[in-house]
Amino acid sequence: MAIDQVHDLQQVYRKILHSMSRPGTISSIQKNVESVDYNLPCYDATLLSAMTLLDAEVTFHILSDNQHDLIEKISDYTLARFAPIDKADFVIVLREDTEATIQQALEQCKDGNLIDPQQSSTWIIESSLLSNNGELTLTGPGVQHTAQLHTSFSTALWQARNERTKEYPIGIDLIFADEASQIVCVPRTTSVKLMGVN
Amino acid sequence: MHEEPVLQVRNLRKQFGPGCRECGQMDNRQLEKNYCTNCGTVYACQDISLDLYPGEILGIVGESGSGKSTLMQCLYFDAEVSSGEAYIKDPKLEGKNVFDLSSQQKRYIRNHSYGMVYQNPVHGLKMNFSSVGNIAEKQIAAGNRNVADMEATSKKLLESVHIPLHRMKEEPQNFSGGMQQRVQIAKALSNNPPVLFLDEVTTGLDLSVQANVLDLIKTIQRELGISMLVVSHDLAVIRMLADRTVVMLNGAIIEEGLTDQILEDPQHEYTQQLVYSLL
Amino acid sequence: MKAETHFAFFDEGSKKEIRRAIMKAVAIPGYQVPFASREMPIARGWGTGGLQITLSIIGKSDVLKVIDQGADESVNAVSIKKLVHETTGVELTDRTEDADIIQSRHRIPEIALTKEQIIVLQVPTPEPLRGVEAREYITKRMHSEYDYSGAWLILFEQIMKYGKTATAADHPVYVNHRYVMAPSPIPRFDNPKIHQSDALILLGAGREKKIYAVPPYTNVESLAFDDYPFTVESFEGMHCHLCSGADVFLDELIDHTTGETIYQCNDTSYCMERMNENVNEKEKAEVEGSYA
Amino acid sequence: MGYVPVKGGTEAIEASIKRLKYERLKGQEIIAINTIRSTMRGMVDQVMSESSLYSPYLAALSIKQAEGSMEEAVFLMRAHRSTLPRNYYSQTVEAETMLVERRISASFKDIPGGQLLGPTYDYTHRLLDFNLIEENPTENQQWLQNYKQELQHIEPFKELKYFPKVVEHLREEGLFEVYEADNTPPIDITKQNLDFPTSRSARLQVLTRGQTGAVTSLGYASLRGYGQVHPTVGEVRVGSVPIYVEHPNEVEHGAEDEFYIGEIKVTEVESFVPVKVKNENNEDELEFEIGYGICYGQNETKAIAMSILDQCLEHTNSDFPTHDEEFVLLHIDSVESTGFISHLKLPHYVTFQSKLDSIRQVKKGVQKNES
Amino acid sequence: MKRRRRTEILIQGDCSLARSFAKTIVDSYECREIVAPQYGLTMIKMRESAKNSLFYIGEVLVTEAKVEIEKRIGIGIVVGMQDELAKHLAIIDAAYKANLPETAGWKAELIEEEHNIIKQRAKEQAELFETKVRFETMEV
Amino acid sequence: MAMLEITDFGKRFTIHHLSKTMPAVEHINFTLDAGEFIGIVGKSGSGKSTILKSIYRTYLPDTGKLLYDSGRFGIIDLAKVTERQMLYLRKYEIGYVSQFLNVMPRTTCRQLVTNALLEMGESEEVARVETERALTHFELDSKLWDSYPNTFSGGEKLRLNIAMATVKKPRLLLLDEPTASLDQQSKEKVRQIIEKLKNTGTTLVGIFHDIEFMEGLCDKVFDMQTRQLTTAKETAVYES
Repeated sequence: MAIDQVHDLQQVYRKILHSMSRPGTISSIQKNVESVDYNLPCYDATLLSAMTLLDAEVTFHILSDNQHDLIEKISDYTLARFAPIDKADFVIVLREDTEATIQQALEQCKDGNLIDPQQSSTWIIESSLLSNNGELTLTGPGVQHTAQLHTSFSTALWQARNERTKEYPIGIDLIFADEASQIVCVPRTTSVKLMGVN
Repeated sequence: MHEEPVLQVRNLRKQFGPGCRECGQMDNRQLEKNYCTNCGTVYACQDISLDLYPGEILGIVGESGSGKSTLMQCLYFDAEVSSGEAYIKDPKLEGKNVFDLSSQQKRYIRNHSYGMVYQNPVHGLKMNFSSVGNIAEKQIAAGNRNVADMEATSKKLLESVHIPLHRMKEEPQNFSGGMQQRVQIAKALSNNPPVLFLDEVTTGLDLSVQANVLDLIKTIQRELGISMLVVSHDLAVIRMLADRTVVMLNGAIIEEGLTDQILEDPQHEYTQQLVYSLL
Repeated sequence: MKAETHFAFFDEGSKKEIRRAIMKAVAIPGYQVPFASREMPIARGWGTGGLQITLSIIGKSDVLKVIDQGADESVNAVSIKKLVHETTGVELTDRTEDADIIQSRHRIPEIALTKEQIIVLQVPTPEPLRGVEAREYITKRMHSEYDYSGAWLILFEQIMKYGKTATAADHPVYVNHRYVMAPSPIPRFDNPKIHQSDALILLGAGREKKIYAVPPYTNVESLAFDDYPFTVESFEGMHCHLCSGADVFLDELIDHTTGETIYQCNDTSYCMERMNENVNEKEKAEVEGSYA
Repeated sequence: MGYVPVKGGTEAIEASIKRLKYERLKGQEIIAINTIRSTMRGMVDQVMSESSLYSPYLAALSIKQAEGSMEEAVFLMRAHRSTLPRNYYSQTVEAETMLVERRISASFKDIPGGQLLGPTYDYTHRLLDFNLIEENPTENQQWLQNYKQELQHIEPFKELKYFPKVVEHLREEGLFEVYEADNTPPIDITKQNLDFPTSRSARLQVLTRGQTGAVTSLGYASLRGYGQVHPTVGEVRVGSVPIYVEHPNEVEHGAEDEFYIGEIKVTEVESFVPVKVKNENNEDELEFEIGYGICYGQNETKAIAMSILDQCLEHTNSDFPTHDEEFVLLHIDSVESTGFISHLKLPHYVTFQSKLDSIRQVKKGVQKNES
Repeated sequence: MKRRRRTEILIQGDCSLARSFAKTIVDSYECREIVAPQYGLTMIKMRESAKNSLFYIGEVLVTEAKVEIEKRIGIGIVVGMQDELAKHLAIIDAAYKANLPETAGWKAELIEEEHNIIKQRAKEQAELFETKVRFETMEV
Repeated sequence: MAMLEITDFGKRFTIHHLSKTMPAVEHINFTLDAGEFIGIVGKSGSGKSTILKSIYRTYLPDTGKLLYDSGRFGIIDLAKVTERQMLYLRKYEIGYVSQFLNVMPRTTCRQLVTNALLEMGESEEVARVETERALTHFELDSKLWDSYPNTFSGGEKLRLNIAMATVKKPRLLLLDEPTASLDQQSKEKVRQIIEKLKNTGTTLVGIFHDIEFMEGLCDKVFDMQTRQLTTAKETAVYES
């Protein structure tokens, strides 16, 4: 069964929107993943998120150097164009990507400007299993009190992220996806505190 | 004596135009005054460095075109510098070149740390809002959210600049130039800015009004300990207000010293001309 | 040839673009995200902003409620409902608690919205600083520099002139302590409902081509001075002549027979629910008549 | 049993829509889409131009559905546009590739390539043709046959002719400034808000999709004196231009690998306007500038008016509204102007109640203060 | 034959040509429909002659189709609502991309059609020239 | 050390538009102990004021040393102190009085004196009391206290000038021909005032146009012509 471009993507979008408006809230897109019959070197949730958000009007970047096939496929499916990291509207991080590569990309990606803060990159990041028992404490809009979160992002990467969101409204918005087809979002407004790190 | 400046300016440069082979070299520029005849680039500020200390009034004197107003605009972020640094005394901004800050942070500095009185009141006032509203606007910008408090401050300031209180709800567009200027000064002072910029503020005012305005500035400076940068082509104004004075010519500082020393023992040829023409 | 109308009217590309704009709006609460406002099958000024959001987010299992000025049966609300229904087949409802998505013009329902709901507000003029500065180029810069003294100044001037703030609907708010935002022309009465709301609030301005949002649990404060606190419309001592509801936003009507002023819930579905709590066959006809 | 929500609005709307259908059907005539398409070229062209969507077939359908109301027809097209994905952008269309069917110049009698009248109403006498009342297919068929016969003797050209532009000739003479090809990617006003000051590309896009009447009126106002542009029409050309599209993701891009997708008909105008310019010695000199106008289909008046407004907006002048870009560009769009004017028909009960409350509170406060 | 020239001929010429080409391919290969003929828009970028700059004149309705043959994706795009032609164009495009042997044989037919098109258009143009205003002085 | 030690001081003026450099004074040496009063005598144009103005930094010193024993900074060379240091000294340690009153035009006499105290950081109350005390002390009619000084007579202006300088209790007071344009009666008053100052321990350097005035006031006299420091008695001969 193929992905229903209309209804599957609408459902995935609503899950992403729900998670984006409630940082730390884990949503499952398991149901929609069942329709994915592409065999690509990325999580089904990653592909679905990309298909939900990308089209000919935007650009994307994939960190890995050896994923020409994936780049071509994503271009074909969504009509989005590949762009260098400092130009890309969407940045896709695969499980295989190293911390150093991600860190560098975090430093180079678009983070908008004060006049047009929306001209920033949105990240789709593959993570190990997401959970709400974690080392991160989230606060900010969309979080009623505080929320706990675990992702595979290291302390250094969170610090790099915090650095890019320091001068609000400039910043980047993150969507994490895992193997179990769960997604969770951390927009720029979220204050992310790491356990044991000030 | 260890004293920290409230505002430190280092190597500020401002040019209009791209520069060319003739004028691109900083040390060896072929300029007609501050203008490159080859490419038309104007070097409005050339390597300006100065310090403004707590509670002092620093005068900047020079003829029109000397770059003093451009310097002021750069410091107040009305114009972008071409290069250079400025540091302000604020624990949050320690070691940060304020020219490198974002527009949001610059606006914060303008609202909380700076006051500005423009030569033309049109630039400093909203002409179709009430005078009291104009003064309140600056206080609002600095975070005041109490109407009674702002109204009281505004009244006090309007009185001190001799605007009759029964006209405080009138729009400055109905006022004479001198009155507008006085409202503008009241506005600039309303948030007790640590640093106040005054650009030819008494130019075009009647002598008696001028005297009041100068007096007011001096009083405020003493009472509130505000540091001021006063730009004027009028040596009388500088003599009256400034503790120290720098002299600008063709975009560069050519001389600086205690104001009475600049006036009585000018060193540079140009300053001498300026002072002697006053006598 | 015959062309089938696409699900939810828009092509998928249009939806994606609007969806992306909504995401940015959520990530930057209160900031007006410019978007490529589509030409809609209803006229500019008739709710095209709200409609574009609704159509971009709605799914086949959603239940939709549309209200205009508080009423489910207002002709424009009906027209919008009809369009969405015809292009999606989604279920419609008048009951606020049954709806997944509520599109509204100028009101937030009386009963508290829930975590699972999204309210979409139609916005005619999204720029809260337009009264201070006519040029878009400048207002955009003011937002970027957190330069809101102008917005406050308008209130200050009103206090100077009238002795109190004289804003009506669309009283500006601070969102997440950063952006000043036009809450759309909801009455001041509804402003507090935006603060720390359980539901996601999306706002759309079609003609002005802006989308903005207030995520749940976000601080939203109505602009007001310490000594002139924000006040909502007062209906002190009045109640709905139908359901006797108080502490709600009331419409002022004139009794056709007596010529007296009477009050009635502006939120028609709220009023209906209350009356249903205490059914009375005889009154039913009367109620229907009064809304017609 | 409880209360049921009233359905007054729903029913009234349904009745109203039926009434509308009744108005369209009561004359018991049906017009075919193809009839509109082949006999109402002017209307079809105008709808395509104002809706900024080139599709004669859909334009004809919209005219039928709108009962000939241009405002409604454009509205339908614009709304339909929103249902379609835009997956491609064309390669730059260079107007020299136009296959011209009509071309005239008011500046020169004998232009290189010649004046080609093509089909035009310009020299028809505007007398109602009562023969059209009794038009019949057989006669029309006959006429067509005869006409073809008449043309039969004409030898085809050896190759297709493409015309040089009048302005190229004048540019060589130094009467017009020569501009290097400016390849700045254009702004797309359907994708982003109009930012003032606008870019030239945004201005041209707004003007070309402007309401024909609005563009013409403002152009006329400028010509009459509420503006400072008094042009001579350098060239009006009507014809078809080919459209090419690049492959979306092939790595090698050569012109030879593009897709040809078909052609569209446009009207293009260059107006010559004398302007004062400063020369190297800072002295005033007269030079010509060009006002540019273009629109879908054959609509010469709109294209000429656009060329005037283009020139007006290149020279901002606060004395004249026709030279004020916010004034011109924000008010000529058919859908925006008709929509916002008609929105005044919507109820504003809540906002009015809120205003009422506010004014009452102020009045109460004033009384308190006075007492 | 390169795509540009090929599509010019197939679209400007008689649509039966595209139909017959497509048929030969469909008959002998598996064609997977990636995108069924659908309507969409193409934004038209133009160069204006006053300042030589670029702008968008508006959109044109197109029909687009995509097919996959031998793992190669072919695209068909054509102005207007032409479902069948779009699909044929996509098949032919895929055939060329996959370098199917059939394509070699099409060249002659394409060139012949090209001649017809030019001849047809040149004739129409010559006819239009009847409306050309002649300023030549009459020789008496 | 002494309060002031002037070593080989010299000052030239360069007038650019005349392309001229003119020496004003050269090789000046003298010392002044705390509590002493030195009078400087010399013809007009001999450079008496130049020395005073250079000490006060109104003129930029060229050569030599002007060592001053500052309460705040220790021993420093007034020729080399920074502008900010000089401003500090002017505010707290060194006073300067000339015949001219250079003040803000729209400030009352009382306020002017008060301001001087406020600038030093005195409280408003202290400033108020001290001001009234000083004005009384320098015999300014209380009727004048709240009027603008531009209406004052020469003597009144001078006494206000002195009041403004001395209210700050300077360690060193420079008097630059303060009595130059006063009538005899006013001069007498000023003389009494200076005597009072001297008696309260203020260290003074003064230039007076008329030599008799200095008699009995100065501890030492510096003669510009001989560049010699002599006792006051010996100076009486000079100038007559």
